[in-house]
Amino acid sequence: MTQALASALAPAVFDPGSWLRLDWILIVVGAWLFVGILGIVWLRRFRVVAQVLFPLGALGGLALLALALGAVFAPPQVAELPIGLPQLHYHLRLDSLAAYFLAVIGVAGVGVSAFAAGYFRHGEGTPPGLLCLEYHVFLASMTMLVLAADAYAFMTMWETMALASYFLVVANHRLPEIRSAGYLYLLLAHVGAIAILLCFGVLQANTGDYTFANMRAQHLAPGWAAAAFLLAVLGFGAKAGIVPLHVWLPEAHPAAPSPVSALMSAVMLKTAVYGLLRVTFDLLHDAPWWWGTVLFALGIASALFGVLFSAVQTDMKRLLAYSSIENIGLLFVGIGLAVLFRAFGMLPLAALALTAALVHVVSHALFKSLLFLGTGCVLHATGERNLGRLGGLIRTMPWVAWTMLLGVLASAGLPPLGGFVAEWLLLQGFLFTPLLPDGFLNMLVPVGAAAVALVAALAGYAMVKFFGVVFLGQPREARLAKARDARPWERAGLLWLAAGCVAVGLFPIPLIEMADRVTQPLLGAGIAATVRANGWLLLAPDSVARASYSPLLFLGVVVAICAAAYLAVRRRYHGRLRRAAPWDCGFPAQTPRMQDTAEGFGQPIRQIFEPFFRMRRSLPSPFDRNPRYEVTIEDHVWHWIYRPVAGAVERIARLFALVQQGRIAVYLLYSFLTLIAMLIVTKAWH
Amino acid sequence: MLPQLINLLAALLLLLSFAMLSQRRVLLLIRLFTFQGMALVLATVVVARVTDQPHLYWSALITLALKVILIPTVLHRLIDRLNVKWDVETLINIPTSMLIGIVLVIFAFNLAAPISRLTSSVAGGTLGIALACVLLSFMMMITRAKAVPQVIGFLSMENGLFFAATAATYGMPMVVELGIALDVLVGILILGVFMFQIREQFDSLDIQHLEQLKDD
Amino acid sequence: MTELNLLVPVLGCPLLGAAALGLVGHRYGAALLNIAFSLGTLLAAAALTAQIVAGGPTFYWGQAFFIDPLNVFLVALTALVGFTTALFSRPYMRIERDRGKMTAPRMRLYHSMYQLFNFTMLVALTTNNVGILWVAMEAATLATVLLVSVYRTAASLEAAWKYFILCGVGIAQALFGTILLYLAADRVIGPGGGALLWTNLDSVKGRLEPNIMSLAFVFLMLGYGTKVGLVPVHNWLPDAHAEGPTPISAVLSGLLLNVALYAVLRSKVLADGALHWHLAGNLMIGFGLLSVVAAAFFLSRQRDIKRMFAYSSIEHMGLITFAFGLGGPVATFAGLLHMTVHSLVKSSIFFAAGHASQKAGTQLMEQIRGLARVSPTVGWGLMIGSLAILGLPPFGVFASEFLILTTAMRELPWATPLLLLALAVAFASIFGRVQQMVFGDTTVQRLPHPPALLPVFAHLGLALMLGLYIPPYLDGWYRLAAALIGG
Amino acid sequence: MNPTGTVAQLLELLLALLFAPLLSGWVNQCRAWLQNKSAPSLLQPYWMLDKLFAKDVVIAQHASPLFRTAPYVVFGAMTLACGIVPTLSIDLPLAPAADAIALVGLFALARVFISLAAMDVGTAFGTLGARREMLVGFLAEPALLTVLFSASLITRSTSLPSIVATLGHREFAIYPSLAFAGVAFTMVSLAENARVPVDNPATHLELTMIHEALILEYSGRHLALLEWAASLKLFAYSCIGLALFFPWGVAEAGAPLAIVLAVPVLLAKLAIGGAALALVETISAKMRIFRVPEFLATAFLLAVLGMLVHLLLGA
Repeated sequence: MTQALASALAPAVFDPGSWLRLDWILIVVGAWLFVGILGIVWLRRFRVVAQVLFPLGALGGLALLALALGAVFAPPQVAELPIGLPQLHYHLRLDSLAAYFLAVIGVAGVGVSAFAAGYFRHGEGTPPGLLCLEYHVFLASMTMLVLAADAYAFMTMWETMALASYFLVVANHRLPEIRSAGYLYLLLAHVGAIAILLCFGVLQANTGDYTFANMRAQHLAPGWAAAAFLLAVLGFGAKAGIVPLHVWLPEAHPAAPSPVSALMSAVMLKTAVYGLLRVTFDLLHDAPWWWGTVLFALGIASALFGVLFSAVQTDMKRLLAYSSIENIGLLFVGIGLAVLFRAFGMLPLAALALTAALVHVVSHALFKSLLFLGTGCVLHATGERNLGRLGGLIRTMPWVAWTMLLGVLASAGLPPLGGFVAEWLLLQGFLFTPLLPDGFLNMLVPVGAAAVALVAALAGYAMVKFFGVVFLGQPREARLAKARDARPWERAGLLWLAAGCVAVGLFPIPLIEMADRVTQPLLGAGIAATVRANGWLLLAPDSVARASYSPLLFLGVVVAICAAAYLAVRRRYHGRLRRAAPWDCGFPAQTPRMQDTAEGFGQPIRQIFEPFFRMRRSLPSPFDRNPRYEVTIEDHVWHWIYRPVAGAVERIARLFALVQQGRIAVYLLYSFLTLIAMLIVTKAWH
Repeated sequence: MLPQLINLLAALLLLLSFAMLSQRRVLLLIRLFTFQGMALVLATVVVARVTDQPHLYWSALITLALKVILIPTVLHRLIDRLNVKWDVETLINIPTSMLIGIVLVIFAFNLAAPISRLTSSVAGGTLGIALACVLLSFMMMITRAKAVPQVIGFLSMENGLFFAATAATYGMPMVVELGIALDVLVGILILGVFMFQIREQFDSLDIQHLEQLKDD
Repeated sequence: MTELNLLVPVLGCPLLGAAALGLVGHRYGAALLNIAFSLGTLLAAAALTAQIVAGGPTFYWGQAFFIDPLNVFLVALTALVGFTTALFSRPYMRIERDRGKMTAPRMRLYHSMYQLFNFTMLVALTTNNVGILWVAMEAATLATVLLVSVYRTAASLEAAWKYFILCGVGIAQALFGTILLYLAADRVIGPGGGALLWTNLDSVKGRLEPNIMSLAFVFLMLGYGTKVGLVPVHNWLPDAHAEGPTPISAVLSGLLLNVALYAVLRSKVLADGALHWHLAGNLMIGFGLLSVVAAAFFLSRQRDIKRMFAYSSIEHMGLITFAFGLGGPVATFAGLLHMTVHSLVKSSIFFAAGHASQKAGTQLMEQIRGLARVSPTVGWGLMIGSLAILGLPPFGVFASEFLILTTAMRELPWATPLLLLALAVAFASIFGRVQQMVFGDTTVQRLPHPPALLPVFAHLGLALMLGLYIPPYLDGWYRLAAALIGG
Repeated sequence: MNPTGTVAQLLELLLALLFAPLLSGWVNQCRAWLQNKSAPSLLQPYWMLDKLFAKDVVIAQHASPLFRTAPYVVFGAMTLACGIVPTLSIDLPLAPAADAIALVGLFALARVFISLAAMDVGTAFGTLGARREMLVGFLAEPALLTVLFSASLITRSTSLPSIVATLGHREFAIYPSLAFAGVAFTMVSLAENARVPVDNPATHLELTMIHEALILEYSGRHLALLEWAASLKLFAYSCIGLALFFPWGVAEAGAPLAIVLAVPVLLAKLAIGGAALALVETISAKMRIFRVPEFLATAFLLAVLGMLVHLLLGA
């Protein structure tokens, strides 16, 4: 053990000059844990925790980001920590896939930590120091999870991550609904974790050696490989919120404090994607094409489901949570396509699809955390999560509003922002599907393309509703007029993430270079070479004649035309402007209550996609004194899957309870019958 | 002729077990139990004679003290003090339990057959009988609804075990014998204490009262 | 032997303690005395362990007692938990006494029986004679019966009565098994009394008569299995745990079950040696699975906190039995590890639960609320303990479950869905209730005496360490023990 | 980037900016004729724009900067759209900036901004209009994308110039998939350009209006820009239609003369297209707003069908 320690830390201990990048990352993790412990030390010193510890955490994120960016382009590094099981110390491996996701953790971590420094307020359930501990343990466990190179370390970190996030979710545990949300979350997380554990049980193939290296070396029989894959989909899907395992997500995200929801949505869901990639592309070999269709179908279903529900939500955070389900769905679609293409040996196309997924990972991490943080500001400024009571905040909270606008545009998948690049690449991937040798598939997949297009458009709908109802129009409540804008630290976080969204949108090529470093080892192919060949200005995965997109040119031209128009109008005519009451077809009485509500905005979706929802409407009768219209929307999954399962367990348990019915004679009878049965069995066996 | 004597005693034990299974009255039950104890003592002595192992005499002595003298007196004392002389209603009616008992005996013999064939002891066949006694007293414990008969069933099960120990294996080593005897003794005392506690708690020894703890 | 006989203090301390406390156990200082004797036992056990680790398996008093890696770590564990439980029981029983649930004579009984109970378990672990093993197990039952009924309530009497009768009958079956074992060994070793010595049996296990041995194992399995609390012969367990004083529930769950399982393991070794087919392993797998699944479903309907955790003990014992049934180095290692962490974590849970129910004045879970607000230590102790027992890392329970499940996935794929289901149900039921008890707004009041939380967190700390880092010598033990069990 | 390309690009932009109002004027005139009304002058849209530019801007007190930016963004987006659709030449320096998918994204961008601007003032009609616009959008957008997709599947490319080039060079083979796509595209462009039967640009009838409700609060130069942008949108859609279904007479790379030749061809095609549009508007009746989703869903399904037909027949 001592020499293991030496081998692990010798360079780190003796000569800082020769520290590996991995060692530095471990130091960042250690620093996070230390900050967390300081939080326990200053359990209730609110100011210290907020103004010192969280900024330190942000610094850690920055360091992690820098290290990871370097590591993506570096050869893999390994290390072994002298903890874990006796024969199985923690194996760590920093390869480009891990580094890529570390970068995601880092970039989101910086923004969220900086924001959190300004966010947490006095007297919200758990003491601030404890929150600080849980928060940094959460960050550290995600980092270690991505680094883990053996099943035990992976599972430990996986569950630690779930646990830390659970405690963060129930930070304000005095509200029963928050408790139940946390309960549901941890339950599903744990079930998923057991599935993943069994998946590793298959992968280690009776060798008793749980390192990923060994799993890579095993070549499983098709049946076992399929079992491993399906278990992985079940386990990671439960964490990622794939339909029908998504039910915890819209409960837990709103329950958590906003920085936590941001981290969960932006990063934690991605760790599930990471795990799926790791198992599907790295640990398992030659995946058959139907694995791809499984992922593809799940992805399409989740994307449609998520976007439809997010379009009809009336709670800010629930809306965003469902939109996360949608984005995860798109990621799964990309991964599924990659598996399909690889199964048919079209490696460049597989690389294209996987690159699309990877780019989307980053952009979603950026804009979704931005949006969640923004809702956090709104929540604190107004104490209101219900869209129906918000409005007009762009005037009182310009910082939040304008940064959020960028996030909204990115999330709606509009050029020239981050979300669009990923969708564009994904659709490019679809365009090549006719080359698939399987007739059925190349009929099926384009329909998927249409579905993706529909999802993108609906996302736009949901986002316009979100931004328009919250920030535009007139305040629907009087007290919104004195809402306070974000504090300095919060602004820093928001700006960082907004800048990220813009950067990813305008300069996708460096990102694609990074993704290339990931796809090369996984697939043996990448698209960076061709992209590079087509010049820095154009993003063209194949050839310019085939498809190209240049965000810079795009933005440049639009801005130029706007500027030209502006100047021209000013010069040719004038710039006079008067303010007056809104005209509105000349209706005299204008009250904020005349604006369209969130429910109203969702109405067309509810009407068109009625069968997707489980709606309970109560319509007013013409004779009501004060008529009320009410509609509650639930998803069918509860009533189709979860309620029946719970009922079945309940029933079985009742049957079991009959066994323990208190009569000593009966207990003796059990023992007697057991004895007889065992004797008979033994006799029969002979 | 001594081995035949052992077999005879074994048969007697089995007979007594049946009798106890079919017996209703507590007093008679105790008496039968005493007889069983005596039969056990005799068997031990005979085995001791056959295989002249002196320590078996000690074990016979202990058995006599415990099973024939001490325990019956304690039980008599108990039922006098707690006046539980009345009849025992069994959960299964007598003929049925007898039938089941017969089946059990056949089963036990069947199980023990291969073993008794290859054991070298004077009375290999006795193992089957001992097993049968154990199973029968188990039956009895299941079918009785009152505390005292259940305890008697428990004790007669121990008789069966002792018989197995002596007849089939010439008795366990002395230490173990002593230890077992000690346990039985303590057990009996604790039982006595219990009976009184239960009695003062529920003012009856009906086990029906002891059915409150359950999963509903 | 040349080196001093450390078994004398190990067995002597608790015996002396039983005698002494039998005299003065009702005094207020008696709790300290109790702690002192347990500490003595612990120190002696530690020294003994060191000796064995250094010198390897050893006989004491001729061949009467035998210590090998398998039982030495159980001895150490027993001494440790015995000590911490004594620490815990001081404030706990004091509060009980203030509340009039305990009287002076009962305190005396409690203390001396507590020591006697430790003594019997240590004897059962250290003896080399399977007959004495049986005697000690029976004695352990008798010692705890009176402790279970110490409150003299109707419920406690009923529980104790069931405990007495069911375990008595069960253990009687074990005696029959022992006799058969003797019969089989007698024919190989011949008269001269050595036929019940484990070491001799072990050396000749290959030549024991298969017919007799299979029969013997069935009886031993049922007999000792009853005390392990395997479904369907578990019925005494929840009652006894729920109605006795909490320290007793802790040692029952944390220690007695382990000792019974130890007896089963010893018999398994002989059976495996004698039979050339997998009777023992299969029976244990069957019992194990049944216990895990059934216990999980029993759990889901409990309302009494101690009863619920009693069922959780059944579940974990089932899991351990399942692991030993699987056999093989990994699973056996995992089984031993699980024995250790389960007894640590479960006893710590009982400590926390005991204080919690004292605070709330009831064991009904729906009336225990918001512990985290009034007494964070008890609340978080309960929460962390439950999470640990539910197999969440970085606690040791997770480590062993990890190994067991991954092994089972390849050895016994059909069993894993059952395990998955059971673990999920157990998690849902336990965690759902614990969360309600720990979080939310509170109903509980303060205690007259400060609760003893050192034991809770000491145990959890150890379990945490075992999840992150198993010391090499401990690892060495486990491997040797696993090798003995035939992993 | 060669000179002819640049020239072509500038020419095309200029052409779009100049002739877009003329096109809408032409459509109105034809419609008037078809409805036996006395038609407004062909240049009416220009005078209208000039008048609006000259007027003062009046906006609501609480209108945010977003409200004032939106018209420029929409105008810019539409101009770019016109700039990247190859109408005169397939050698356009700007074309690589955005392919078919990005083009749809461009329209979406404009739609989102105008809807947000409409919600900004917070009047009943504004929000109502925004909702309806998005409702139209989220069905029309995928339909349009799918139409372009089936073209891309034929030409193995999403870049508009190469689509036009490939389609333009084929001998007159009939693409059944393009037939479906054509119908779908027509329905989509009717909806997108706020034409009967989906919307009626000529009324302010609040129950039915979509586009007018959006720009209700605008005045002066903002309104002018939006009107201009609307006509640009019509122009762009017509050009897309022409490029996909009648891609003839578009100049090759580096052929200056061809460009000169291409201009009258384009104008002719546009004139015919405008007349056809007017005809459609005249003979069809405005449908209820609740029917619009069905209308657009039909378009979407037709487009998907077209794609499937292509894959099925390989044509």
